[in-house]
Amino acid sequence: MPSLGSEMESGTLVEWKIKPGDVVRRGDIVAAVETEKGIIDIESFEAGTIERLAVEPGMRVAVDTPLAWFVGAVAEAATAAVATAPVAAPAAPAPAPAVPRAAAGGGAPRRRISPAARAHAAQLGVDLDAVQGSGPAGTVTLQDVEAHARAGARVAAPAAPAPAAPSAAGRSAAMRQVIAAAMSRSKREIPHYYLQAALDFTPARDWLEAYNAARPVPERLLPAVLLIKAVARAAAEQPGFNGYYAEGRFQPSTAVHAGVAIAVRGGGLVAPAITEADRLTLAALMQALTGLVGRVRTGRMRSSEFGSATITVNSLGEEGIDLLYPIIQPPQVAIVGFGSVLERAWVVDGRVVPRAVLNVTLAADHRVTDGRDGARFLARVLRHLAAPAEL
Amino acid sequence: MAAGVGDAALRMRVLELLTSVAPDIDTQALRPELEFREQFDFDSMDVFNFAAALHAEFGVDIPERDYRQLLGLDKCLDYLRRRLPAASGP
Amino acid sequence: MSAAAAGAARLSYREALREGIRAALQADPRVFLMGEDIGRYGGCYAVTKGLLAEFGEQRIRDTPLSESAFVGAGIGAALGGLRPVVEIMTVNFSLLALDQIVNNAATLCHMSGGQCPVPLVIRMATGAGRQVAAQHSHSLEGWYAHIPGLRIVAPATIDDARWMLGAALACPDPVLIFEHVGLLNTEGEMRADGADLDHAAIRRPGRDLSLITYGGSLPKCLEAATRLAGEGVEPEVIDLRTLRPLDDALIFESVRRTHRALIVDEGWRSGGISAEIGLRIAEQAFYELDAPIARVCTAEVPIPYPKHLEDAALPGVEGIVEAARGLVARGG
Amino acid sequence: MSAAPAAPTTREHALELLGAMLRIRAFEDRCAQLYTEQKIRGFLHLYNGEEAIAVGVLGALGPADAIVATYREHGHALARGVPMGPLMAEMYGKRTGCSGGRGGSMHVFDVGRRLYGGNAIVGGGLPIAVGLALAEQYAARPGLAACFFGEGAVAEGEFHESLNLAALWKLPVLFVCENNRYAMGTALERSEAVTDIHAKAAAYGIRAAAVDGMDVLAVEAAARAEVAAIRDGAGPGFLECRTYRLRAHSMFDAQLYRDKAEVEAWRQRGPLIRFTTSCKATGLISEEDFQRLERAASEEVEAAVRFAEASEWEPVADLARHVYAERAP
Repeated sequence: MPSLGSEMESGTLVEWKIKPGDVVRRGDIVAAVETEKGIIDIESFEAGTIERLAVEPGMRVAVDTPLAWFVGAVAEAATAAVATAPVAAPAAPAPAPAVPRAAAGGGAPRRRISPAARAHAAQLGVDLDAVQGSGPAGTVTLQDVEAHARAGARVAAPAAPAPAAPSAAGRSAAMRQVIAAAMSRSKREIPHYYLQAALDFTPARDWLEAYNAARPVPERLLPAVLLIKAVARAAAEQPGFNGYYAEGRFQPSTAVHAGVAIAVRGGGLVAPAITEADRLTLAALMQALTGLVGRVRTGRMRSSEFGSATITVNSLGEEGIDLLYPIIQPPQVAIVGFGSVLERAWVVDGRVVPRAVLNVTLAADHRVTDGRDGARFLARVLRHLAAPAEL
Repeated sequence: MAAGVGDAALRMRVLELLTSVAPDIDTQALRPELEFREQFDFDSMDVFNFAAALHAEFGVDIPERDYRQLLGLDKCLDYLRRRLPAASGP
Repeated sequence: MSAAAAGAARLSYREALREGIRAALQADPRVFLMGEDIGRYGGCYAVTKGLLAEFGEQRIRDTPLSESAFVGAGIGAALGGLRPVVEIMTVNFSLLALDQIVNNAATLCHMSGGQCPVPLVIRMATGAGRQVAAQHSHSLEGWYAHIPGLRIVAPATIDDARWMLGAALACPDPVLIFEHVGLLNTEGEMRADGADLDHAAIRRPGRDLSLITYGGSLPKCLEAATRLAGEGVEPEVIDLRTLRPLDDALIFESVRRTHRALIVDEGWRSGGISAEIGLRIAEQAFYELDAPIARVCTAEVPIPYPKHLEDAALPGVEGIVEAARGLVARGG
Repeated sequence: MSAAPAAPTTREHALELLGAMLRIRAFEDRCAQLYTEQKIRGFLHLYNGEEAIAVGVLGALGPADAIVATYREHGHALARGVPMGPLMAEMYGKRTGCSGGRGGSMHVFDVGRRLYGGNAIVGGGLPIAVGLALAEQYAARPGLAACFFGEGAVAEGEFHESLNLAALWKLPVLFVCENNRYAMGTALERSEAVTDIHAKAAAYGIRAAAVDGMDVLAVEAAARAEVAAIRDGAGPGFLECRTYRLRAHSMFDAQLYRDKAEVEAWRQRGPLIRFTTSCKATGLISEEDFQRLERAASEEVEAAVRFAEASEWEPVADLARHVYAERAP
């Protein structure tokens, strides 16, 4: 079966013009074959006597298939067939990609940082010099910047000689932008009113010490847990302090998700939420808090934790602050601030005695509640803290 | 690390635990005689985690009132040496 | 430029072209011109005025309106050992000779295993801006720059108009010279005493962005650069001079310094030379970029006849300035 | 080739003409077989039946004359003296091919012998021939340019532009139209309002003659006459050689456009049968002469096939070579 075109792979024998025993000369038409282009006469390039026909009319055979045999050509034909087997087409010349070798730029080679990485670093306030490039040839990629940002204050590697201060500033710059935006919106939109009350924290502290003394280190509680639970219970009990102010009206939330202000190492503050804080046991609340702080520190915050707080608690207990006037986190409508537990003079039964005194401040949205409501809410918080066992 | 740890090994192990709690500290620049809080952020949650890590590592129980003795490297090592069985040498 | 050059000859782009042709004719007897109305009429754009009287019918040959035939004849004459300079009146009519240019001029050397280099020069007017409407206003340099085997050059200055022809005639390969109609009447001093066909040129050093252009768009880019300098933005204006081969080295070196690229091309953007230059920058200078690669090209429309529409369609100084501002803008 | 008069020829000349035509026929038939064995790929247009034109016209040209042909140019190449080995190697695409393996069957180049290619664009070669003739005239050289094309080309604008330019500038061009009656699958009467091809030259004031393309002596005589006129500065000449191609347009062609009886009729009037019969009749040559020449041609073809088979492919690394010239022409 002759190949008549590079795209021809097979042909169908239509008719023989010869029969066994015929003498064939070079150039004689011996058969007709059907191809896509129509019927084409097949000439013989050899001379000789036909011994036998190998293919019947109507049969479709691949190119190079022997159609007939000459007398005495059997053996030779076999080898000839092999000889005429199509030579493997030479590999199409693969054009060598002529990647133009541009001259190397002069001066110290600039660090390879992808545009996306640059843009993201600017947005997050990440100092690119501190970011380790994981891409080819140390290229800094988007992922590198994100990982660096999530690692919060984490300097790339403890061994890194980079002085702590400047990278810290770099790290919190973007967070500063986020906080600045929220706080200024809060101040602009939310008419805050503030109430403050002092509390004898001694019974709660004593209860906590006894509780912790009876348990191994991992099962012990931090004071913050009591504060969060007290606020959560109060928020559940009294309406007007738990929910969002949006589209011009207050939208109360049945569930209490307590936002906990956590300082990010090296600067910055986030207030992710502990969901249904009013329903958790103290031990569960402690576990939730530990997990939250851990995730903030390693930058693996879950997005759900960020936006869902319905009220926020901010404790500056360790900073030696008497009391604070916190700013509400929009779109929430209240925030409770706790100062430090300090030894103060306290009057008991007409006598002045030393007591562990804790100052509690409420900041609330005057569009939603008034001072009286605030006072009642604050009183609930103090009542809960005075009875830690029931928390 | 089993009890009866050499002094240098104890120091290195404590520093590793400290770094796991507060990864951004520079252990080379750490001044052992000073409190941690004067050198980097180290809040009550960090103390809680540090105490829990020491408890898990050395199997020693640390009452809350002793937490104050964990707040600096030298203080912490002295506290641990007193609470651990006598070391068998450096 | 040094004071010494102050006294350099001052002439128009058209006169510079004519000087180049006259010098070529005088320097080599094998050089002759062929084209429509280049002789008795003096050239559609008067570039060849006076040459017939000076060099005679044998070397200044008016041709019938047979672009395919006389471009093919140019190829044949080049194969026959001559150095023809064929003038196709405008790039718009070169479409009638595309087969000869692409299938013969660009291909014969490679296809013949190196036996048939084609030392032919073809000059064409190009570009829009004179209200001659769609069929007479094409900028197709980018098409021809697509074809391996051709060399494409675009003289934009008086020096290049004067000296590029000589360099083209010395080249063993077919060279297409595109002379933008908008440049013919520009004037300036001739300072150079030669030209190469392989390198781009920095016409205005700068630092904030690389303004990459060629041919008729160069004056617009220089004017835009002056305005931008007034706003504290210092563009580096690059005159490509050659569109095939492109001077990659100079382009990337510039972008590595400025980190921003703005390409101004009178061709249409789709599949145009601006697209090729932009992708090469993305391939080779990706990590140097601080802003997306930008382009200012002709609107994707057939060039309209009325002036206000033509101006709106073509790249303009205002559009270039606007695009440059967009590139260097902070934040937002 | 001396410009001998067209009188009945000598034995020696007869053997020369017959040998030349047999070499072409043997080469073309072997190409057909090699194509069916996939040794030759792409398009293959064979010259069977038209051998008399190449042999007749090329015989009338001098070494300094330039030639531009079409994709059916094996006969012209052989008649011009391109050695069979490099020509066959070019069919294979080997680097030893006359075009370095780059062109294949349709693009045979041999600048040493002033053969400026097969050209695969119908009519594409005419302007180039005009240019080559312009160079001869411009440099006051005695050479001329011979341009071969099929009757299909007369429908292309380039045909009319080229004839006009040649006539206008009185250029030394010999236009040779090989009118084989079919432009691929379109018979002449179905594509041209006026089918008398040589009459078209009169529109440009060019001397023209029609000649029986099957009669090698007639073609040779006509060609010699035109070449002499052109050398005398009489301007371009036009020969319409009426012929017939005995094989398909190309290999993959069912020839639906013509019937077999017509092909057979022309086969009997083919150039080889025609010339051999008349030479034997006049006793100029013998059957033994014919057999000897045929055997010699066949052996030369087999040697060429072996040369091509043994040749190497061009290394891929050389792909970009010659896109631009490596030496000044």
